[in-house]
Amino acid sequence: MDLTHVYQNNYLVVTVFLALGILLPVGALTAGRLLRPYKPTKEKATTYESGIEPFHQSWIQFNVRYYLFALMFVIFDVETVFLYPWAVAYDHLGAFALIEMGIFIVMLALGLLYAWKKKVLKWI
Amino acid sequence: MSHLLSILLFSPLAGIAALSVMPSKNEKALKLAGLLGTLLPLLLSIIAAVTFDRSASGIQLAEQGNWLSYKMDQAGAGSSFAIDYEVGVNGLSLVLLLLTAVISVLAALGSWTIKKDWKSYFIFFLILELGMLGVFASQNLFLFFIFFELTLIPMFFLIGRWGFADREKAAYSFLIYNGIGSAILLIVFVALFMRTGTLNYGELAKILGGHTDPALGGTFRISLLIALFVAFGIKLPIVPLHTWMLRVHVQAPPSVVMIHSGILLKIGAYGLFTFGIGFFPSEFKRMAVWIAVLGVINLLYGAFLAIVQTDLKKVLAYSSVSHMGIVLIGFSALNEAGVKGAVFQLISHGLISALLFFLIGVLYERTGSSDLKDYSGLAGAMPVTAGILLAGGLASLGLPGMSGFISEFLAFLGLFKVMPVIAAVGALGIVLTAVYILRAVLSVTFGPPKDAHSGFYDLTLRERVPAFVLLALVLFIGIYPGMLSESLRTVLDTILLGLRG
Amino acid sequence: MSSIPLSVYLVLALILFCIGLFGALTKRNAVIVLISIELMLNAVNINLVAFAKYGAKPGLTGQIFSLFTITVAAAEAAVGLAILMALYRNRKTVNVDEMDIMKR
Amino acid sequence: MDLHTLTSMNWGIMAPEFAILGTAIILSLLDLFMPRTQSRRPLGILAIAGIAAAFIFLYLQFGHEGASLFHDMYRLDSFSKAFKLILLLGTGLILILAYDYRMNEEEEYRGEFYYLLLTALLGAMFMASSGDMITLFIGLELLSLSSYVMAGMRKRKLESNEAAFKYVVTGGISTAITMFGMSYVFGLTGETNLYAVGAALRDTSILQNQFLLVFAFFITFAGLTFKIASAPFHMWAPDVYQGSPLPVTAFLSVVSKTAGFAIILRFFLLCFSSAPGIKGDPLLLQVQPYLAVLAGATMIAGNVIALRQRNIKRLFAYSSVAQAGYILVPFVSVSALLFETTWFYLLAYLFMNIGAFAVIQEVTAASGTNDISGFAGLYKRSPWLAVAMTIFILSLAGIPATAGFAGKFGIFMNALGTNPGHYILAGILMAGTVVSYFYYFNIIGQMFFRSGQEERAIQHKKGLLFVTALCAAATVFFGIFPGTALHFFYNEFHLTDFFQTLGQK
Amino acid sequence: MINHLLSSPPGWIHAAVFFGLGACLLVIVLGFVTYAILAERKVLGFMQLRPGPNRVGGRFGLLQTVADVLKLLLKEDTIPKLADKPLFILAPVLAFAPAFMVLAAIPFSDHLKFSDLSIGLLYYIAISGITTVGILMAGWASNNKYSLLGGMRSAAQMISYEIPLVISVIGVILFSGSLNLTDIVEGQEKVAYIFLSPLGFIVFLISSIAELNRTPFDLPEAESELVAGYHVEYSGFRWAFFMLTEYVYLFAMASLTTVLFLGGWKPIPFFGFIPGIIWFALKFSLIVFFMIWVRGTMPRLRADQLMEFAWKVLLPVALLNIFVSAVVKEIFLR
Repeated sequence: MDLTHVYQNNYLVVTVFLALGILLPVGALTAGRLLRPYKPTKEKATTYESGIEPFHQSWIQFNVRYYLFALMFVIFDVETVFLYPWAVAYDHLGAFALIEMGIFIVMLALGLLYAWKKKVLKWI
Repeated sequence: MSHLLSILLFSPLAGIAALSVMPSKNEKALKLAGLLGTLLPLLLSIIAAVTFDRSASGIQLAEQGNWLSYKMDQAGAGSSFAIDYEVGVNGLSLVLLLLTAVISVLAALGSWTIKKDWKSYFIFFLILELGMLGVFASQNLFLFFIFFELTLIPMFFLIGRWGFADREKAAYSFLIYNGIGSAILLIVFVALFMRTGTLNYGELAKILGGHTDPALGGTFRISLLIALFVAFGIKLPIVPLHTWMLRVHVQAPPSVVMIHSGILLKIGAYGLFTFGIGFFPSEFKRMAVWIAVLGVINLLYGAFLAIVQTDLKKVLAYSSVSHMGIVLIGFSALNEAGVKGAVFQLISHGLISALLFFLIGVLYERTGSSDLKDYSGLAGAMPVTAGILLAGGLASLGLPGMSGFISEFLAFLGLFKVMPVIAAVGALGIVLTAVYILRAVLSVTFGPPKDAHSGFYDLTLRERVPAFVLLALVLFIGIYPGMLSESLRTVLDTILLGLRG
Repeated sequence: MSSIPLSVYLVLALILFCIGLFGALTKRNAVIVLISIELMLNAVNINLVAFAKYGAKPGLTGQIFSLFTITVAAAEAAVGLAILMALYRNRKTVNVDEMDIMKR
Repeated sequence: MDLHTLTSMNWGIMAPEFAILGTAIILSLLDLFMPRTQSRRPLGILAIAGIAAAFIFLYLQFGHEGASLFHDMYRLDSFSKAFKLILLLGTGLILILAYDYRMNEEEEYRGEFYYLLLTALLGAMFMASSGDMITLFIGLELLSLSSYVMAGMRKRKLESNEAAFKYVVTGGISTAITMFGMSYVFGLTGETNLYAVGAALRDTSILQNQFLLVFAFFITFAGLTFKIASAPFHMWAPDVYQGSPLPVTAFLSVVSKTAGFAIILRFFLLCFSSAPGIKGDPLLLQVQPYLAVLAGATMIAGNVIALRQRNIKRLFAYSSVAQAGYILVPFVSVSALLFETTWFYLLAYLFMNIGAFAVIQEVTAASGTNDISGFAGLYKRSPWLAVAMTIFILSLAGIPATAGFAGKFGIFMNALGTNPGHYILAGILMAGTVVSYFYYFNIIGQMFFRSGQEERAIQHKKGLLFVTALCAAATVFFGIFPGTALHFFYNEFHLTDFFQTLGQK
Repeated sequence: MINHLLSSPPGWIHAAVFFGLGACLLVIVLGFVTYAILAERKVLGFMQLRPGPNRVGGRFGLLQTVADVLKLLLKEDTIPKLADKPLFILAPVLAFAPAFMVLAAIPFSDHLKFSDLSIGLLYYIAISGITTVGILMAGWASNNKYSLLGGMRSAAQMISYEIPLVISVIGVILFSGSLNLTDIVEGQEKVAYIFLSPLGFIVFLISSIAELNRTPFDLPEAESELVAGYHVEYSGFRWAFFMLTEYVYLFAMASLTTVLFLGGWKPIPFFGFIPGIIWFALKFSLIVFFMIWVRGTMPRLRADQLMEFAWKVLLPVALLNIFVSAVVKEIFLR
């Protein structure tokens, strides 16, 4: 089973890359720990706020806009899930699929238009 | 095929239609319209009675029409479950129809005492009459059930809206108890329908009498019969299930109680007779002893409690319980005399209790009370009323020459033949009946007259009509029972045939 | 590195599903509840994809089905979060236990 | 598939759906481009027009023989037509309710409400006419997602927020459960087409996975019961019903529920009709006792808890839970009368429940409270409204001469028509009905026996009045002549095509 | 060689070989980063008429970056007291690992590639998304207002630009009919997709710059507003990893652009004698140079312009591009 092997090897490569991607920071930081000085003072451990004393809690409530963009992202990103297979299989599907996708994208565009008109896309 | 019966059945609709377009403030006209609305069915039922052939057996004035059908099998030709519109009368139901029509008219006259919302009162009243007529006229379980339930709703409103102080509670307990009853009834009906494929009385009796189908085995039958017994037992009422009825008797307006006690209670007995004995004669026979015991308990329990009541309405309420015991006793005898007695008791009690409650309505209007103490010595101020009350009481306790006597006599006669011991115990009830009736009636009519009574006027003309008509009917049946028994004969024959076979 | 049997995927999905269900039913933080629901839906996806590969009739259907599930899950999360935001504005809490005004 | 296939397909069979979809899109665009301050109510009329158009298309399809698109992914069969009739009718009436509903400060979102309602309807219609798990699921979710948003429509009202959130969470959980079950059904058969699934389950090789199959059945069923708000997933109903705007409540309790029954019937009857159970008997027969317990529990829970409710919407929530229990009974017993009786009951339920909600809307708007005491003295304030409400309540309680009774009678026939009959279930049904008298008649008592503080006559809104009158008339008509509806059903819907795959026509 | 390796049954030896090769790539990438930073500084200096780094390591400051790295290695590492320590430590790793992982999918020439994933493009997009989490985590864990805001902005920006980025490549997928990056390159045998889908290319390029957080889209690190964005509190080598991530992504993105639009290792007609890897390197360098060039010339956008540009301009254009591509395909590739 040639294809199976390619398949498995591919992911073996991915795993190896993941391991390397983790190993490098870990290794470098461990090396750094051995090399760098360590002289903690109280001032060093304070939160940086352009030199003045930190005030208030900094884990604060975000502007709601961030959520809205996150929601928009989720929706549009998931819609691309349909676009990719469609694009890949386009050769086999033909014009019919194009019209279908046209409908789909018009729907998406309607969604975008909706968000636009509802001022979701406005930043601050 | 003439449509006489259907026209009779739905004739109250004419009154309803007329009432609903009338202005709601015009008291006189509304009352008159209500009365006329009840007169129409009476007229038609008299015509029906005239055309009725007493000698012929079976269903007369029958009508049939397609109503709805469920196809069991989509392909088309397969079997279907059809529910037809089937009405018709036999001797018993004709008499009960007449009774309904008569008492309705008289109760409408009795409704003159109603103080508010006459329009909706009479509409509900006529719906109630429609339901009662339908119950007796239908020849189909589905139709029976619809009309049976149809009586429930107007009664609920009539009690809850126009009753006395504790009316809402009475209305709810009426509703719930009867709701349970009809719920059980529905299960029985549907079960029968699904097993036999028909809802027609006659066909059902035939199929159930056949004893061939294993699907209709003994357990099935006996459980259905018990279910029927409970369902109609609530309506009748049989002793542990009677509490709602007391509330209704006490709280409902007297004119409504006339109907309730005069007819609605009879529906229970009618059902038990037509379905219980009619469909399951042999099972009924097996249960006869228990039914007799229950009947005696009803009789004695009602009588004992009636003795100690101080409220006239309660006395009469318990007397109704007691008298329904006699119906049960008659049925349990399962011989000609017994069943005949029971059926006679239905009619006679219908008339008597309607009469007595009409009088209570009159008295309540004068005195604003129904306590026996407040009445004492009424004979001075209202001699006619007192006289009729006495007569009614005597009829109720079974004085010979009045309708009560015949029915009680026949019922006990029947029971003595089959279960002498139980009958002997039950006979005690008759004595007790005399005690409570006389105690109540005498304390109303005689005794030291009260000053407050001096201003009272006796029965007006409008009040005299119901009182005298009812009393006359009571006397008529008492003196000439053959009139009644003749029309009942074929029905009884059929039933007794079923019992033997 | 032999191929992994179907049952392993199914068990994994079942475990994931149960964790999600547990979380959705017991957690107080509304966001975590929503995340738990996503977890349950992802368990479904694992099932579908595993069945598509090793099931009765290997094919693409299961994967396509899972695409739809993913989409719907996303839409559901979006709606859920949007509603949660509206709720937070009025109630100032995301604690599920405190959402009880209709019980009082 | 090329352009030729595209044009050769009979898209006309989807005409009702297209009408709804088109209206929804037009509405959303109009709503977007209308000035903020302008009233959105004309959109409501447009939405009603859209539904009317869909209705006409549906009516034209009545003569049409069964057809399908994409290998039964979309089916035009009698079943779908019958259910779509109810769905369209219900949504049309609810739109009229919505048109007269006052949202106060949320008036600006009214436009959204209209087209969300239409998309929800679209989802429901797809649920009714799909023969494939994927499209069933998509329809289900389209309905659910739109309903979630609609429930939270009054976004400045905490009640509405909470209702929507609870709805989302419970809905999400149940979706996940349904899907989990469906994934097993898919896995065991390798098919998503319900007919293919049914055929695959007929295979004896499935026997080695019978426990998995039973598991799949139960878990899918449990998930789908959410939509119809039956036990064990009924807990959301009271809160959501209470918190949602009234037309949404009506929608949830009628249209959404009808769609839920459509999907349950379609999915389970097609998939599992021939599936073997554990050792011997067919699965559908084996699970009957458990389903009966569910149905019984639903009836008991709905009716008993409803007794304690003072809030009218909550009361109707529990009442509709109980009603769901009633409608489940035919599904439990699977007798030959299953379809017509379920359909008839749903039709009756449509009229009586929407009518009741119309009255509730009128009364709560006039009295400003959702408490039952708002009904006190209604007879004095508006006799006809009280009479109409009485009719609806009598029908819900199953009193004869109303459509509710005829429906319930059919359900009884189902329960007792099989051999052996489900006597216990019928008993519970009856007991539940009697218990329901308490709370139903309590409302009647309030209307007729009590007197409220307010004595002024209620100002009627025309639309509401129309809905009330229509529903009352229909309730009575189908109560007295149930035969007409049944006749119509038998004439127009030959359910023989339900169990057949349909070619692309 | 790799092709042979890929098609033989997997085992531990394979793992070891891959590990070795991966390590080689890592070294190359690190080398690239070292000199890309230098190049950037040099080019920018050149554009601004100044020499740029020129002292350390010979004539052109060749060892400047090496010295910087060493300095960072030796710098004290502080973690704020109020920070969420585990997340603070985890964040750089989470940001870096995906950056390196995406390289596994990219074919540098027809022989020089690591994996031959059939969904290579999807893989790239999916894995690269994880970095956002790392950045968000860094911003959150620091418990600092600047970093939190920077992290949030960064995340918002990255997800916003991911949409046009993802949609703009649909044209390419349409032409090639595959998500495999090798197949995509093979599909450009005759003509590079940049010519077939110029619209897609432009959207892609702009989005990729934004994805890389580079000027003019470097708002998350806007010094004037947010000090240093999400990594305010990071110092020493932890900070270095964020920088490393950015430049590794530069490498990856430039490679991806080359593969998707510029025809990868495919030569320009008549220049087929030059090896593919050289072509790849040339095209790749062009992209990198372009990125640096942009940085030297364009001013930074305002925050609101930035977000609205993604949604209101790029996304519609990207959606349009799908149809344009489909039409182009119907006309030219049928």
